[in-house]
Amino acid sequence: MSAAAIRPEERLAVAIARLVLDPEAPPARHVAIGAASPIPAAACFLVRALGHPLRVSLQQRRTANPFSEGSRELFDLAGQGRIDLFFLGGGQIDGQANINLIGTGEWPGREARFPGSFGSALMYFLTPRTILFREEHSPRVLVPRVDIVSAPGVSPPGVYRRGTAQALVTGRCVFRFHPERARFSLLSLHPGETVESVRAATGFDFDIPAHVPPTPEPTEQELALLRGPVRETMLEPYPEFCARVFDRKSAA
Amino acid sequence: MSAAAIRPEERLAVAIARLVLDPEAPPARHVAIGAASPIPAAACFLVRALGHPLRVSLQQRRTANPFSEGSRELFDLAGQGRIDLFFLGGGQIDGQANINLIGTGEWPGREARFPGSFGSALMYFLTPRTILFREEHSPRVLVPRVDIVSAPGVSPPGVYRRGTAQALVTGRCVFRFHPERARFSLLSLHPGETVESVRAATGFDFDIPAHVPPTPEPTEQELALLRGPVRETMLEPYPEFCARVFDRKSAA
Amino acid sequence: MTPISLEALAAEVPDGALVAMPPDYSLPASALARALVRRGARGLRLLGVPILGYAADLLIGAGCVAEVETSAVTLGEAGFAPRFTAAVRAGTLRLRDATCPAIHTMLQAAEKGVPFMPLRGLIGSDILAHRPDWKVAPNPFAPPGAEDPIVLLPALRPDIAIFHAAMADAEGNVWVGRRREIATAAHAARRSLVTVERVVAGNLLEDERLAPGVISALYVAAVAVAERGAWPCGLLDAYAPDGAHLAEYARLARTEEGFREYCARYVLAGASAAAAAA
Amino acid sequence: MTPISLEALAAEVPDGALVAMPPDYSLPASALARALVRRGARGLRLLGVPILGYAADLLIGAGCVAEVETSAVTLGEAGFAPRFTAAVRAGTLRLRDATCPAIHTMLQAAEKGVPFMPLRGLIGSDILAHRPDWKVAPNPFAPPGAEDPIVLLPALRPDIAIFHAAMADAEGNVWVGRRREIATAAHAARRSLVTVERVVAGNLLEDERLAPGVISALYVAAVAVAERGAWPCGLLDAYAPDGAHLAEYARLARTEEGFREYCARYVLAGASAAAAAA
Repeated sequence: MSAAAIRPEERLAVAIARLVLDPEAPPARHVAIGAASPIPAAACFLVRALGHPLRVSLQQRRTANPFSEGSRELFDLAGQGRIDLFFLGGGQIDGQANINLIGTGEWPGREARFPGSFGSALMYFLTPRTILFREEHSPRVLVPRVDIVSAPGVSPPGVYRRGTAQALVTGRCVFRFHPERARFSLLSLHPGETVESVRAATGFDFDIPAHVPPTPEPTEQELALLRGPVRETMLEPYPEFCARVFDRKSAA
Repeated sequence: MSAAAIRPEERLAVAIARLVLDPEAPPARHVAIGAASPIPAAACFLVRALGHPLRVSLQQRRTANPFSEGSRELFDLAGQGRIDLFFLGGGQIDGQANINLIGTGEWPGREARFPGSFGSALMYFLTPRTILFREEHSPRVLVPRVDIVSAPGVSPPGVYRRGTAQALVTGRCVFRFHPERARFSLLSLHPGETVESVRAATGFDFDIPAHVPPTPEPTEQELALLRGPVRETMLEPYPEFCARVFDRKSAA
Repeated sequence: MTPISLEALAAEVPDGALVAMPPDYSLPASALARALVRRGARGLRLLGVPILGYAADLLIGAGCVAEVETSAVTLGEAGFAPRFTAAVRAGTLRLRDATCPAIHTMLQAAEKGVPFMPLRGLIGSDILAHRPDWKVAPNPFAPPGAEDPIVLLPALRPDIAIFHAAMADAEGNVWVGRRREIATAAHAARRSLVTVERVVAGNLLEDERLAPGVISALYVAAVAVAERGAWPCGLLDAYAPDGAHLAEYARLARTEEGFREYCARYVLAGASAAAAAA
Repeated sequence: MTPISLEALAAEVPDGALVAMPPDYSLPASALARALVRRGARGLRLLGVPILGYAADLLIGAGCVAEVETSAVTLGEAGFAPRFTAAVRAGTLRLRDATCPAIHTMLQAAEKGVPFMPLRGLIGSDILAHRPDWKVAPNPFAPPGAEDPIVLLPALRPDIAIFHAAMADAEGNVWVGRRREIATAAHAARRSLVTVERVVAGNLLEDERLAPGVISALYVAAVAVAERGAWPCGLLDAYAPDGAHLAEYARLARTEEGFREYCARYVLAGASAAAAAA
């Protein structure tokens, strides 16, 4: 296994872990992760495995979940300022970091209906940092303007808001978000991508620095941790992901 | 024991039980009772023993209490309209049914400080019926105007309120309360009392009907129930009261 | 409290009722939803606490539902909820989108008997734009001169809460464990109709270890025993979801015909079984 | 999370802190209150959740307290709280009277991170008249033309919540059983300092039976073991109150001298014991 090629999921987990550890961002002591987010979970467990103190709360586990007030505790924790970092995705994401989890076409998704907003319309406001994550990087997903706003990327002055997107991680690249101008800039390119290929796959306009580095490759240490302790931790909450990515099934 | 003289506490419990069963009052399906109210508790257990369906929730029992949301559940239940009847007392009670649980003299009780308002400032508003109960019937307690209003007896139109006092039961008599004119009227006199003796012991003015009957004596059945099943039910939550009134100690 | 039959419990849900129900990962009343399909319930208004799943998709597909208020409808690992998705695209469902903490807040307001509660977030979202029943007002506690608009949400009192609990006792208390949001829904609702795995002797509220996970009989109108009543979803640590069955449902329910086939096989079949048992 | 000593826990409460604490019938941190007297805490602002008892009276008598916000102070069966009563009459205590549900509401607002919450009742009470920090506003959801004034209460975030729990686990989770209002106080407070009867192995949140009564380590800053730490009050079903001792306290604390005698015998004596153990 150790000699195996780096899988895209491993690359993404490492890219996210580096964003979590970004020293310029507000400190992350506690991160909450949704049920459908194995790659962000792997990233956070990797941060922990690297020796950084980080509390990781997985939502929606039927048993042994970290909450004792049911599903409202996550939102109360965010309200209290006890969640530093959250992950959000979107059926559509636009260049101002607006996200759409509701649907396309006429309200409430007459063209294509997505499941719904979940808690995004609160979490995006009350969490100091949000990392947007969506593997599919196409003009269908990354649009000039979302059809429906589940949660806005920025808010006018006077509207209570503790934070915005820090970055958007996709299968092609990492964008950094700049709330002061409500625009993304290209931070790094995954292997095989160019500024042009990303531009062609992106429906929204974004800033391009003079030099765009490649997304750093996972180190040997990171890979070893991912395939060792992180995999073990992931096995129970994310069995299907582990089977697919780490070729490892739960004994249960 | 069965031939024993009727104790004042038994008389009061029976008088309260009859108020609980008053067919003119809104129906009482659920009554909540504070820790310091053994006589109202006995009255409510008597109503049950007489065959009427009545749920009796005793607050503040350290164990085996009926609540699973801690001490806020009582107030939430009242808010939901799930408590039909509550009992309140007062360091002072005045002729408009205002109650004072805070203290006398200057705010917040510079002359004599009582423990405090507890939940009265909500419960008195949200419970369809309140029975006021205070054994001491003296001009010190029943005053023309309370020094401090913990909870008002009536509220102006437009202020959300579901009910008021139904009656005031003391060691001397029963008063009925008339919210439309914010006054008490004398309903019945306990043995040994007269209109004059009650008037002399009462600091506030009240209405006196042409005929004031005696408070009905407990029946044989009521006494038998009080001294039998009611006593057994009371033993655990109110051991000291049972020892004093029923000459019965818990085995524990 | 004497348990009644599952079919009798379903009969306690009147057509048109506003019914609060939990999603698949919580305490889903799957068996009761199937009984509601069998009884031909109509015009139900479903409230997700705070989202919905299999049971709601089934009721929607069977034509029992007029309106849905929720923060999402999903089958989790099995993907989108097909009958819900189809109904939204067809425009045959009145849909009120919310966000999870807004539903918790509206139920907590009803639980406390207050007419409304505030909530942060939401401003600038199209969810808010489509909720004329929600208001935005200045925070009355903001420092002088500050704007600070905040959303005010009205109390939401469901007619009925339905859910599947691990156990009931002889008094009608039910044990839901750490799913406190379901306790809040039960407190907020006028009546709760509960299926349970089993009935135990004694009084759960007198056991200090179990009491914190109890919803008092005060809130419970009726109880029916439904073993594995959450199936094909899981229940706490009692049993895991039946992922294969949920995937089969998701596949079949992609079409009207497939959904009818599913119902014939797994829902209506229960009718004769239930009738035989009654 | 490694438990610290009781004296170290008391050192975590800075002078002047706003300290939320439970009353005698709940989860009173009696041992920690005695340790605070020994450490000579000053200027504490106590918040009753929702009332106060022995521990608060002790701290007031020992001069540790500048301000009290509560719905009552009482020793229950043992009668009025003598040092509180004396301090109010002497005017040496800043006192903010509240009503139980108002304290629950203000803590729930802080728990949810909203700036305020409404509450019914209170209008026409002198409690409201003496709370310039509370507001009355028209209910924004009232029917057009209706008055419907309603009280708005600001969120109240204690600096510290202190209480005595039945147990802690190796992670720092603590079990408080059905006393959910103490969980709310812990959620609302910036930090919780908890004494426990004992520390158990494993993780309480992984036991579905016990999890509903747990306050997560997320909220817990430090834990100290204090066997019979609620004494002379009782703790859930673990032990009953020591009525004789509370009566003795009530009798002695009627006077300054008697209170000093009580402290010498029952509070300060603990100092040498604690020092010897440290």
